[in-house]
Amino acid sequence: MAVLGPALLGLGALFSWAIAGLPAFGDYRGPYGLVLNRVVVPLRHTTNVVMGTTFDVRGVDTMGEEFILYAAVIGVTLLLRDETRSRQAERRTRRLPSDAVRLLGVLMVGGGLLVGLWLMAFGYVTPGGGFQGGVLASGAILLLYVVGSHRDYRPFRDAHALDPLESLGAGGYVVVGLAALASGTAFLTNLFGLGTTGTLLSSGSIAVLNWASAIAVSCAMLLLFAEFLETYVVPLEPEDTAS
Amino acid sequence: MLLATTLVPLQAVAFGLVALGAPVVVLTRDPLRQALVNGVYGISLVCLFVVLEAPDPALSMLVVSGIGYPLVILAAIARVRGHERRKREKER
Amino acid sequence: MSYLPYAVAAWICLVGIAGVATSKNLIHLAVCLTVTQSSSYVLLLSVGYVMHGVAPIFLGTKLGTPAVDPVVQALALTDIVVSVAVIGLILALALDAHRLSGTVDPDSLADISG
Amino acid sequence: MSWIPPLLVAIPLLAAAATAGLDHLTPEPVQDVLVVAASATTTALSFVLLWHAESREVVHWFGGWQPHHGIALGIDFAVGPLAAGMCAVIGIVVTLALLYSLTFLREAARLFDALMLVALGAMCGFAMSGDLFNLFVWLELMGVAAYALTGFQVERLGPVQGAINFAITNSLGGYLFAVGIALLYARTGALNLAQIGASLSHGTTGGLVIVAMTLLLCGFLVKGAIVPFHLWAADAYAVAPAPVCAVLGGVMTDIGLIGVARLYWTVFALPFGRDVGDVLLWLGLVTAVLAGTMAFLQRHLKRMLAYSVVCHIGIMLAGIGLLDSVGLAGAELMFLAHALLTAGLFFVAGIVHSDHGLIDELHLRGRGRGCWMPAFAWFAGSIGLIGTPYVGIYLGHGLIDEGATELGRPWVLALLWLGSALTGAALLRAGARIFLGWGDAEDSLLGKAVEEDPLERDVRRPLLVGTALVAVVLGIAISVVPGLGQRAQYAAERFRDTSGYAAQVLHGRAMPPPSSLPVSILHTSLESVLYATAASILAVALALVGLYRSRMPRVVSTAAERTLAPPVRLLHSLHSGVVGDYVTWVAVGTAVTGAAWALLLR
Repeated sequence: MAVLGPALLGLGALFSWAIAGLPAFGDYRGPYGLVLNRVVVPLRHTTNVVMGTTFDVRGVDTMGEEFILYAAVIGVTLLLRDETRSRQAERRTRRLPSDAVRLLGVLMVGGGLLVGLWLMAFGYVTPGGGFQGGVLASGAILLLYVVGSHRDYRPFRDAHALDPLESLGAGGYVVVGLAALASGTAFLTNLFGLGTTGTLLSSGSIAVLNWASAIAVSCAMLLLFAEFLETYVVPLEPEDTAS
Repeated sequence: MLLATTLVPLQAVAFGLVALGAPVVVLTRDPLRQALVNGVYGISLVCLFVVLEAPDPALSMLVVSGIGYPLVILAAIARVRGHERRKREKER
Repeated sequence: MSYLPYAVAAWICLVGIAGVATSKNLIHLAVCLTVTQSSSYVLLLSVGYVMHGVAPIFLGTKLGTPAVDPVVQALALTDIVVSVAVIGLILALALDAHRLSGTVDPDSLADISG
Repeated sequence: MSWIPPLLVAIPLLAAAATAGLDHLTPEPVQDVLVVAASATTTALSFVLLWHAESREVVHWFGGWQPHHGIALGIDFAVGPLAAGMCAVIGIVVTLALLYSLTFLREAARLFDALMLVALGAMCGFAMSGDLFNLFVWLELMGVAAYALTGFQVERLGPVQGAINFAITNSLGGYLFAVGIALLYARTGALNLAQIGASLSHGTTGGLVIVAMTLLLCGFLVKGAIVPFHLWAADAYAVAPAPVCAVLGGVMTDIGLIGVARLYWTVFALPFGRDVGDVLLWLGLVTAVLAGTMAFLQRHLKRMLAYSVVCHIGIMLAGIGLLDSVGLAGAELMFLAHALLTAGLFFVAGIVHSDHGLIDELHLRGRGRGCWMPAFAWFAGSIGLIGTPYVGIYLGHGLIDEGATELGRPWVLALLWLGSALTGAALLRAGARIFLGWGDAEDSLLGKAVEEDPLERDVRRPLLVGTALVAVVLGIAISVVPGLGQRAQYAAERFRDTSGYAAQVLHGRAMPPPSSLPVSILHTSLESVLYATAASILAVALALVGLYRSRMPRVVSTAAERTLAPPVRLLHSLHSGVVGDYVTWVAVGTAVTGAAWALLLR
């Protein structure tokens, strides 16, 4: 397409015109962020204002976000259903890697899970949170498949165990919101005791929502990988990586 | 203060890395190589987020570009090649 | 320095669009799409940055110390999740296309499916 | 009553989670009931909400984060009669589509239903949200659901390819939107629409705001399939299952226009004036005429309907672009009628497809003889979409005419009516060929034959026909519902009251309740009646020409061939199906629109 170049030039001109009007880098004048930095910690007893924003002040955005991931996983399951069916027949069981590799793998699995759980747990105190922890944990669990034999991975492949759990996470988020609504306050109002700032027993519903999204994300990522990782051996074989 | 003054050049470097990384990712036409380059680009984004005092986005960018993208992309490449290999075998 | 960050973001966006428009492989195209989207995180975090500000996490640092904007960070988090969802879907579609037509080249796809 | 708005999102999403999570665990019938009940409840609640929103704006602050001193902390749903009405229509169409798919799509039904419900929740959230980034979240959510639904029939290449083009172009639009958000946030430090508008109302605007507006509105126009962002629509709607097409074409495309209107009247109305509207008006006119022509050149039924959707979206955008209450009210009423009629027509196309396994107008010639119910639904729907006086979209179209004449732009009327006449001609031609067996068996202008993909399904036909009839009849009746026109105009007034909205949202100052609205059928100007009649006659004439071109005197027909063939070939070639071209056109459209606004506004 010959018009692409001019179009991009035009866009570039527009962008530079906009940039000329932006405040200089590093001189953010708020008010939104500045106000939140001041009020969220005292009002919500969470030391991580970003998580306070994600799960409380702008909690409904995050609800939408969870469902974006949820819908994407459903969509991928829907789109790859023929793939999976056609593939059931010819699944090659792969040779097991050496013990050293497996030991290393197991260690990494343990480490990954640990860090993942830590990120989930302390998300609203220090950097981290449900999403980061969830992805990391799911990745760690997947290592089981890479290092272990095919069988270790089966429970994740046939998703009947994961689907309900994922739905529990995503639906749980909505339920927390509805609980607040039912108690006569606004949707997603922070209900539970706020606890003492800087500890795990702080921030009320934020903790609950954080765990809900952690569950949802972990399962979602596992299902996503499960759909894609039917026979994830091929690129490890030399004649492929060579091509 | 000291930290802040040392931060500015770091930020400049990080922005430069990202600015260089993007075209490299786009111009790498072979998907497998591109996946690797994209990982590096992701790491440069992580560094940028860190020096922009954004640990949470940095963490999620880290897990996404370290676990999320590679797994799906590599798996997709693997399957595409699997299809092609099986086609070749059928032809033989 | 004062406008470099925004210029970088704009540059990434244009490069990504060019990559998407000229891509000959759907997997490559999906990655280019994520590059395009990364421009929005860079821009968000840049506009929210406060010179000499600390991260908006008040464990140890006492309240009231100048910190960077937490809102843009929350938005960037959501944005990143969106990008994962979208790349997953597009790659799944690419696999279907390859299964049905034996190619991941958008042009020849268009010819085949008419 | 401020507890209703969140429910319109929460109920569908929760039901989606339940139905997908309880798959394999609960029996089919329970699941079906759950899904339809959730959708129906949402619809009913949105009618209740509409009732209350008539008197005063219903505002819900999530998490109880009320604004302080005009600074919004949380996210709000601010619902006026217009937004509530949109939710009601969305609910009706989705419920009908779910009923239709009860027998139409049994395979992987749970996942399908879950995605439909997610789309429903996302669309309602989008219609009600008062927060810029929250709009983006709902936009992406409905997109993600829609991409997968479009590619539902994974055993065919067509759907997969249509879904790919749909997903890539719309994601790109979303990312442009995100960049726009960042720019506007950098300028105002706010995400709440009312607050952004307030902070833009004083001080100079300049290039930043113009560019931000370009990116944001173009993001919505991609979703709204406005020329030149429309190319994905035909590919996607031609291949998606009929009930999905009904939802996408009936309501999800139009959603983009709600976004445009919302953004303009909350944020950009104060800093910029008319000129924003003129660009939108022109985009709408081009879209209406071009898409009408494209519709006339199709032989694939659903592709034809896709272009008819784009054409009517163009007319609605023109109505919004007039920037006055009459035009906006016209767009609302057109949305109501168009959503239901389009859904009905897509339903009929699905019935024909499952009856004969064909979707190509010429292949289907005469196959539909004797099935009167679908025939009736099809013709009624087509006439409703032309807007014959007091039928279907007529009232809305008439109001748009009024607005245009008030602004001294009478030529707008001719173009708009030409667009809907072309679309109507295409639909009538197809109906006459299929259900009456009229016309020639070949037509060179219509491009190459569609390769058919028969769908072998044991459908419960009465249910399908029933839903189609319900949709069409409701759509036809819109123009003669007593009092609807006046209420639409009042809703438009409220929607356009920027300062009132801001006062309500940021400071909780309620708007004055309306004086009681009359309950009578709105009468339109004489010239709309004339134009509408002319358009209907023109449509019939064009349809006959399309059917019997070969019987015209040879001189005329050959001359017509010679003159028409090159532009037609050009049009066909522009809609290439290559996603790279589509992306390029998105870039071109954004650049051009931005340039136009840059010249007009600075």
